[in-house]
Amino acid sequence: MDLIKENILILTILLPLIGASLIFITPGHLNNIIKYISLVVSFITFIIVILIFIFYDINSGGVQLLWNWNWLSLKGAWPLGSEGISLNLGVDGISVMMVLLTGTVMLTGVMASWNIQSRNKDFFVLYFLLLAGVFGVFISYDMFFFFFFYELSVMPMFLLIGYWGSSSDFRTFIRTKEYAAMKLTLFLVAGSVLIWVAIIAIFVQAGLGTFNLLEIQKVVDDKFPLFFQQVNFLMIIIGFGILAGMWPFHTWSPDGHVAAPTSVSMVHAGVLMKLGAFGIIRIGMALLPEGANSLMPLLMILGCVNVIYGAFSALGQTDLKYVVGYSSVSHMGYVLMGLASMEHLGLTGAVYQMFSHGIMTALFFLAVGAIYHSMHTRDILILKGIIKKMPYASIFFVFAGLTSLGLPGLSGFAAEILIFLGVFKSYGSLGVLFGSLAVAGAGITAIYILRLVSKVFFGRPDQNINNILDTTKFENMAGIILVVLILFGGLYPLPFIDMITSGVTPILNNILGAL
Amino acid sequence: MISLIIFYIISALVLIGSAGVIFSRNIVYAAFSLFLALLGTAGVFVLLLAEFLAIVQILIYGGAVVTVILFALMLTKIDDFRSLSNINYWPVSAFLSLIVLITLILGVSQAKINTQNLGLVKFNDFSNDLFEYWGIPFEIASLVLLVALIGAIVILKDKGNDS
Amino acid sequence: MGVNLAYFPPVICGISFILTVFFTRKAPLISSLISVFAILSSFILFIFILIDFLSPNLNSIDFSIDWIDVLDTRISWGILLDSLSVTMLGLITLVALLVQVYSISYMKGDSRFGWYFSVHSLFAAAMIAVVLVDNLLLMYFAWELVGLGSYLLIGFWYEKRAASEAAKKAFITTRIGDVALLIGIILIFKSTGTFNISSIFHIANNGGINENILTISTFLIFLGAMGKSAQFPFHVWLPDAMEGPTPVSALIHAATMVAAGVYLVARMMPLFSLAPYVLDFVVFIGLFTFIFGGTMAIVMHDIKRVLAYSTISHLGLMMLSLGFMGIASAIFHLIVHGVSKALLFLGAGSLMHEMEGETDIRNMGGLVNKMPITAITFIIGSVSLAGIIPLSGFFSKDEILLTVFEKGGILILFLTLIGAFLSSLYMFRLTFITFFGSLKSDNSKIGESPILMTLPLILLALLAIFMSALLLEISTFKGFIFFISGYKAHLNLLLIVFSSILSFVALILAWFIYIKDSKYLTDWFKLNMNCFYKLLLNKYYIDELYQYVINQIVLRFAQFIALFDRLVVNDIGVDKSSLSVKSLGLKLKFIQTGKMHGYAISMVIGFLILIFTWAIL
Amino acid sequence: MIELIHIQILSALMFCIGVYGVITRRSAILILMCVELMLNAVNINLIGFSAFRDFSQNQRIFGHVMIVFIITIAAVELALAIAIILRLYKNKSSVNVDEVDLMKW
Repeated sequence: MDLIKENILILTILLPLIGASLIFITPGHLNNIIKYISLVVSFITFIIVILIFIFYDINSGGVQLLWNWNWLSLKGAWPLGSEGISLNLGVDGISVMMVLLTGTVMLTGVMASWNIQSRNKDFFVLYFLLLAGVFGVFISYDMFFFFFFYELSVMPMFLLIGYWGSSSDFRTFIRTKEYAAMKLTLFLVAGSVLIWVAIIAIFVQAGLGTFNLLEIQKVVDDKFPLFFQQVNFLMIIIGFGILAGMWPFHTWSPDGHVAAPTSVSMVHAGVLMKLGAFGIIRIGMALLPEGANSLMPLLMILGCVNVIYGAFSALGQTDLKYVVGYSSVSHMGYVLMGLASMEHLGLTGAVYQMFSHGIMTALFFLAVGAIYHSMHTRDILILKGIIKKMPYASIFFVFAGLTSLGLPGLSGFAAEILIFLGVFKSYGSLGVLFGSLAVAGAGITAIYILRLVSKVFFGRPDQNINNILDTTKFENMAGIILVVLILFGGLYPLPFIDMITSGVTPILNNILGAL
Repeated sequence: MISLIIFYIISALVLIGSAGVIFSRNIVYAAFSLFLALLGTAGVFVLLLAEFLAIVQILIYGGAVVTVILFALMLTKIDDFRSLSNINYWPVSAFLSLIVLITLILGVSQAKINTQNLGLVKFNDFSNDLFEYWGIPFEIASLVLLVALIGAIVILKDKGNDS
Repeated sequence: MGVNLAYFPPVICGISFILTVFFTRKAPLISSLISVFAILSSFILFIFILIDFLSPNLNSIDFSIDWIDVLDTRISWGILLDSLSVTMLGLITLVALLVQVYSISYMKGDSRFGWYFSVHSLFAAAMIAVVLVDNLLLMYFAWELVGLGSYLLIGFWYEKRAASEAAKKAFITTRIGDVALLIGIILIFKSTGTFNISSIFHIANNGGINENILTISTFLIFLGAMGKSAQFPFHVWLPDAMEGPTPVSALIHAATMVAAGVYLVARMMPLFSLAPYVLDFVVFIGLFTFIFGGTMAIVMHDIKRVLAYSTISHLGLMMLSLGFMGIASAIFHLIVHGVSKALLFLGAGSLMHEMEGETDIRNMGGLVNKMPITAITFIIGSVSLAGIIPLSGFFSKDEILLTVFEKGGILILFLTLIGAFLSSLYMFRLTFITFFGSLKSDNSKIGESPILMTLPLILLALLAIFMSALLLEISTFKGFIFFISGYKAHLNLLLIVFSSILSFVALILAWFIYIKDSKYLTDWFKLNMNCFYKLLLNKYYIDELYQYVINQIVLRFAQFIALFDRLVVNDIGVDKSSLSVKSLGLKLKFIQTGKMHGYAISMVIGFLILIFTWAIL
Repeated sequence: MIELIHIQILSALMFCIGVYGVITRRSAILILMCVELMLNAVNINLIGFSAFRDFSQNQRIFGHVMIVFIITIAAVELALAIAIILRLYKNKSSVNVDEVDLMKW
């Protein structure tokens, strides 16, 4: 047990990689074996992730389960310093939640991609590579590997969308999957350029010769002047903001979601967009507290625009996946607002919203994918009465919809309410304005979700559509896992909230102390 | 003092050899001038107490490189070397290189490193370092050599009858 | 026993919901029994709680479960038990119990019989939680779940387009009010730092809340109450909500959920009393809705819609009373109205059950012989609501009139009396058209409804008759009113006489128009009131106005944003910039001449530039 | 005694001669030779820095190691370059770099 506990973090990265290599050496025509390997690997990872949640000791807080491996160790001649570069892994409360989210989405994503038709060997190899990268980002305490894993998680996306995705014809215009994949990749790479510049700048300015975040954190007050922090924080929020779907850099996200196959949409909207917000916390807020302090109002405004603009855009769409895609943009706006509130409540809510939105949006895409698979269309104006034909998929969708409009008892409410409280408490009367807009955004969300539900799911189904298959049993299992998490997270969020608070408090105290 | 004189002599050899490479009208002469310059460099190495590197220099440059270049000259039959010598706007180039030279010398004089204590790098230390800390890069370098070897063969191999 | 078990009713109902949703989906009858059992035990618990509560040495309740706990902000479930919440608990559990028993028979044979009772359990749990919880935010929590229950029950027959549209409309309309409510709650939290209701009152009474913030937040809270209680600008969802099964209308849209808004204002009265402007606004909205709803109820042809507008109108009356800080009279009327209106809705359901879903009163008539129990109980309910003297409706209405008279002056009293007159008029119209006159449809199969349906009707009718006596204790004037506010009721003889006369005038007028079919009166109405009649029949065109606003403004704006996002942000902002990079590349490629010397020279020049830049820096 | 500055100047001169050669010569083989000259200039510079005691042992060894690598890379580069030149000669019967401009736009 101790052995597992000591090495548990590296397992989260290694297991997907092992899975990828196992699948890689399996002959491509053994479809079922490949699928079961993926299922087993992701299930073990899921268990590992739950173990991490259990092993993390909330009472002592801080960074735990540290793991270290010296990757590049050089003598004094090495110009970057004596420490070289090492893979430092560790988790705090925020990472634990994100890792839990990733494990869940990974498992459900595998279950949802059970009916991938072509080249599923390559699909799963890339899928696991992507997830190894995501896990790596969440648990790295080393800027170099943070960036390395970040890139690792972005790159497979291009192939996954470009090959397995689907193009959409909207009569007046066409969005091809290649276009979506290319746009997504270029956007994210553009963001990572800014991030990389900021990381190098922090590294050089700190002058410690190490990329270790924990070491750099100790010298922040002495080494980083205000202007330096502001410039770099700006780059950080734009760079990571692109991934978090921040307005006006959000356009890659709906197109990407729409073009991507089901499980990739789940991972993409569910986990990958969280990397952006996570990066803002981990690098931006932790290392550049004064910069965060002076630039957060900007992020608050952009987040607010995200919320309202995303909600209205979603209201104006006619494609199910686009609605969900824009609702992601809108919900990531809440995350940004929570981050920008610089309040314990708001920041805790932001992280919890990342978790909740990840689960919820995975459920959304699971349902939409199943509907598209059976009905061969996602047009709201055409679909009707689906709940008769596909009860499970419809219930999943409605459930996710209710979560997204912030229905109490589901995790979305707990997260949003914390964000609202945080935003209201911050920035004096301006905070009241932003908070009211955010609450109003939740109202608009209700409008578009309910309009869609009433149009698409209720009513009498078309008589001439027969032989509609509902979700497969694996999709149902995936959906039920997600539903249970949403319910638990909404009815009794306390364990999650405690976990997040233990991670958020030191970061925020650092910022507030820097004032 | 003597070493300084020897240094000047060797420097003169090196510079003459170098000048031969760029000015000679006959390409074979140019190759031999290069050989002279390389040998001079080895001499500099010896003067600066780096015998091992001097030997390596002679072996690889003097032995291998110049030979390979001569082979290349033999394999490429050039009738009119005159047309191949220098480009027409050489004054521009000369000016540019002069500026580079001035820049470099200015930079060197700025450096203010003025030291006279020659010291020997012990061969033991050197090899320990080379194989301990630089072991992996060293191995990779050998791989690079191998790849270059294969690459050269592949490049030169005729692909069927299409050439 | 007793108050320490106060947290049991919502928990039992919640467990029943979970059980019926996840475990007994295959056995709908068991689901219904579980649900009825849960609400029955809640009602029994209520009796124990009441007995305990009335005993002099009341233990304080120490019950609290943390829901969220972030540093110094703790949000926990707790129980707030006072006369107000105990009263509401009684009303909710009783009506829910009767309605569920009724539904077993009414909903028999429906394909989603089990699901119906599951949602009823959910609704009961949420509604009980709303009145019991001691924390504003968690009250909002339960409040929204109540909305969800209403959404699911209105849209229960979702195959009907109208039902799913009505469900959507109800949820969205109340949601708009809820947005305001949430903002109001958070504003209070911002200035007090707590959600606990009693702490908030304590702080507010000590002047801990800025006056402006208090006004704004109570106003916003009132907006939320207006949404749930279907007050004037938000009233549009309630008539449409009649698309749901009739027992649902009886439970949710007559007695419980719509009363939540009234309860909220009553609960927050210590805050409202510090904000006089908002109280004026409450009076205005209440009075307006009272008359406004009454006018529409007069002309509707759909029996359930008449009852719905009547509900809107009476909720307005309660708000009016609350506007004058008459909590006791408002809650008194809430109880009486809840019972009577539930009775009426269940009676209407009984009619529809026998008439195969017919709701248009013009196709009914003369049913008093066919369905005696339904008819008599229905008449008792309408007479009670019309305010005829010995029935409970009279006393509650009179109590409110008294409050209005004492606090509001003669003008408002006059307007209120107009509303009361309208109320009597449409109640009698409904009764006369439905039960008297000639039998319109020649369906001779119409008979009395089964016992499970008539039993709740009889119980409710008995309550509608005797409840005032129970609650008012006329002899001593020390009853319900005293229970709520420690304030003795007293009757004003002049007012009693005047309002009774008005009711009787309405009775006579209705008799002439609808039974005697007096040519003179109807002609006069047709001649002079035609355009007004049309306006009323079209519900003042408010639905059309809202539809127009939604279609032409909100949806257009959304489409504009969607198009803006695609054309401007994406096509111009993203694609154009990438294309401009491409065209720049196409131009710049001619630098590549392929001549090696050019490259070499540029390299040297570049090297020099770098060196000099570095040297200068 | 030999000073660092002497070696540096020698290195600079040799480097510039190499630069001049690279940008004026037309024959690919001659250009290659000039590149070798430049590489040797760098080597001289490196050995100059590692020859003096005033630098730390590690730095001096680092210089030597660098020279080893530079020689290796030079050999690699030469081998490939000669191969390319011979291939060029086979295809075009010329080693004049002016005649090879296939890589233009």
